[in-house]
Amino acid sequence: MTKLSNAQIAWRAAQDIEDGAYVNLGIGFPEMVAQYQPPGRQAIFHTENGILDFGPSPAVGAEDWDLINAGKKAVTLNPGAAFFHHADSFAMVRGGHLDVAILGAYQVAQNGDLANWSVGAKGVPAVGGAMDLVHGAKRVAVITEHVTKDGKPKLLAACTLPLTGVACVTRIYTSLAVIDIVDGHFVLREKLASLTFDDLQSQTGAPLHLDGPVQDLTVPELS
Amino acid sequence: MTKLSNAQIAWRAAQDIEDGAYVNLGIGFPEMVAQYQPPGRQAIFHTENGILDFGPSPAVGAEDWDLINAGKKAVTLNPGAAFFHHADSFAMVRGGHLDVAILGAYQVAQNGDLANWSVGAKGVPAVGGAMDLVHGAKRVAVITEHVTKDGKPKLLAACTLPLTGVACVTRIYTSLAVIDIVDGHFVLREKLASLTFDDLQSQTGAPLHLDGPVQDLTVPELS
Amino acid sequence: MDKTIPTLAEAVAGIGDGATVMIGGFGGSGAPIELIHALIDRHVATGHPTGLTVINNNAGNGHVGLAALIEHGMVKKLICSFPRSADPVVFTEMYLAGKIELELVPQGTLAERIRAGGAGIPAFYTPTAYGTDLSHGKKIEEFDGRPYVQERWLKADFALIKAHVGDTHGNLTYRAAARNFNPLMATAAKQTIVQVSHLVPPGTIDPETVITPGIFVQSVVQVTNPQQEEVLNRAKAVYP
Amino acid sequence: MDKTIPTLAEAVAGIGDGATVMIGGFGGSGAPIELIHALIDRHVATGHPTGLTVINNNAGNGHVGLAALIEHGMVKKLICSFPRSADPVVFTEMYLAGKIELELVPQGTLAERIRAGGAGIPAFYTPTAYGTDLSHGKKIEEFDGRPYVQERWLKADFALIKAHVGDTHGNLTYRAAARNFNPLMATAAKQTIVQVSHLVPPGTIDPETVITPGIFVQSVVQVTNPQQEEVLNRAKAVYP
Repeated sequence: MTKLSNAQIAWRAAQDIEDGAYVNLGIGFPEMVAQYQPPGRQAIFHTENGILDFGPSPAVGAEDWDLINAGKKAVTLNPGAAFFHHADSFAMVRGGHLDVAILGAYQVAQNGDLANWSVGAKGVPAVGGAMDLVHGAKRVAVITEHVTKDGKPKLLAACTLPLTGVACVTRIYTSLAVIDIVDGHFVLREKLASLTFDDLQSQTGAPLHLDGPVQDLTVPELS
Repeated sequence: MTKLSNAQIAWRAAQDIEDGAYVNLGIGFPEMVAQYQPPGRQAIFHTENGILDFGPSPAVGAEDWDLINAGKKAVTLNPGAAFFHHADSFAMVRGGHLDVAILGAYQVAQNGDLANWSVGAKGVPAVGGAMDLVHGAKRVAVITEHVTKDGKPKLLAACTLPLTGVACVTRIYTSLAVIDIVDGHFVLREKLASLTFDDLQSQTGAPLHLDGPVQDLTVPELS
Repeated sequence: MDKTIPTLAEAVAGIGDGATVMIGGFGGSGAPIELIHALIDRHVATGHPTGLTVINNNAGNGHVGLAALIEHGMVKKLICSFPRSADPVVFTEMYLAGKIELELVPQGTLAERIRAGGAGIPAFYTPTAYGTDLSHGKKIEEFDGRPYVQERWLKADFALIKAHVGDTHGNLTYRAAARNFNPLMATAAKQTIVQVSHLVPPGTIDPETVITPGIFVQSVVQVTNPQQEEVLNRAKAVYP
Repeated sequence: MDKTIPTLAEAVAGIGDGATVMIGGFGGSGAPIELIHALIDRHVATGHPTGLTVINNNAGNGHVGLAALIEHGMVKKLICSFPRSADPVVFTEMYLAGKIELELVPQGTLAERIRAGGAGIPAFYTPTAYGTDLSHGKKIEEFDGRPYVQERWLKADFALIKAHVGDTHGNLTYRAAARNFNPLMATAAKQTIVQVSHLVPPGTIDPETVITPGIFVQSVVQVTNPQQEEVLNRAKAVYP
């Protein structure tokens, strides 16, 4: 295996979510994490537009367009769901009530700075709830390709794109590795067995530190 | 008539409340205002502990102690009532959504300063919602005896007791007169016909100004 | 007391040129499509209102609702968090052509600023956007050793709101995630105009389940079977 | 996930000496009498907890509930808006004897400070108390030409809450004006412990009518037919 698929990255991130955790998944790729909860564990998913404990998408044709998630996709409800307005929703976010927020990233710096809202180019800027989500969840994790499409590192000494938040990310799940951010450093926890440390370091824009043994990053085959 | 009874002061204040107005009445004496709404007009009463559109007290023995007003008296509900929590309740207060708040007073100054929460002596201080109510209602009115029990003016050049709010009162209904506060002055609007201007001025701790004719303060006999 | 207004046209008649207008909804859910379209109708007929400042989470989608309001050139400035959508062509073209101003606000800060406007809180501190481009020029203060950004309240002249059940006193309930910004905006405008899918007499809504108490509402107009932006856009509708 | 705790004693077992404890209720309405009494029982049996800082609107009435907690010498400091009642003898005597500290906060500011604690807002500005003794030493800032007082958030280690219906996930509804501070305090404590009059399975409470979503709740204990402080005091009850 040379790198994980998006589904496999999402699967790995899902393994760290405890039963009963309150979780916000960023729109797009991070939404996949919900599909890979380990058997016997059930997280409660929050969407910033005002639902706690929503479930999977309904069948095509059965959508209720008043019942959508932050990505404007139709969803369903689990027993025990609740509706609330936007101020209460972001009280949950900013007030430290979410256990985990999992977001995508353009860049992550070794001090935990995150850039995921603007490529800094011309065009229409849009931020949504990302800047709120990075401050408040007890654990802010990122799932991402390890490098950009043209092979440049996304894990950097310092972000070059506009920041979403300062020193907010604590764990990064990439297509090659699982890396924690501790005291301003990238600390390698898991990597693909097929990669050497030096291979991984060469694709990472800041030093990878070791703090205890590095585990093999193993994931199942997923369609 | 040498002076109005509390019921008559409350009656006079009630005549200025428009149909459909949202009104908060301070606990104690101001609560009497609700009894004297003119026929054909119905104000909607707010109580800061989380009810809009409550009605009179229930019969003795029929009280529901979860259904009380800010004075901890049992109340009833009118059709169209709503419950809400304390932060939403004071959003109504501070956010300028109430049309009228009617409060009692120890002292009112000619600039509209109000003192009604502390006599400044030893003992247990208690403020409740008074300091919030004086900032927010579109119109803050006071109902009060014109002078203290020992004959000292309650309407003053400046309050000597601890303030509840600064420059917040706009109209005072007393046992002798109706007085507006305009540009830092007491402006006399109505007085008992039996009193001369000089009689009234001698019982008032700051100059009474005139701005147009002074009406007779006339109220019905009330038990 | 009866806050009902018989027609949509009358409900929006008071909105003048240059007004600041909060419009509820998150994408299409909770968007008061019929009130927005009534405003466009007035503009088509009279040339007014124009020069509006609109506060919404988004910038419209397709060619109906908020997108159509923008397309008709009625909006001078938009305050929002996420001006992208499946079909954002209207806003995108006007923005890139410099024909509309944008104030981009993080979504939670936008919600809290509106709540603050309604609650009489002129400013508050939030960790959101600290150290980012969206806090440039804003006051920073430290509390307990952590830096926070000072944000100001947002208020409006009008709020256009969509509710599910409403009574003649203006008490409201919402439906599912169509609640979103609607109850907040209802508190923060001088005139809150609500379209309700079901109009009922006072006393019909359980006082325990009222989400917006009537004190926040000035006008109620009934729109049975309201349109959904998502459905209109899937049908490639264009308004008018 | 099941947040229910079988007994009141277990529900309050984690509250240690010196803890800050928010207690819901406005006077007797919404006061979690049974949770308070369980805390007193523990103190009678073990001498703990003691040195508590309690946040409540009032200071108790008679000799039950909060008044009994104070009477047992368990409270070092009280943060409240209105420490008077029909029968305030317990607090009054301890306060005048210098045996309990009082932080007096205007009621709306108290509610907003607790909401801010739950919402991640470290400070906000309010017109309330400007120019009065209750804003002494607080920062003043002008907005749009008007002065406002800066107030800080309030948080707690524990909140003791009374709700009407609760499910095993901690979703809650309240009853009438017994709602008051309870939903706010639920958001502002590290551990929110709720006594519910009716415990139901998830899915029983309509998602539209949930007032406190379960995310704010850590422990739920069922107390059917809870006592009302007003009724106890009319019977001149003394706890224990």
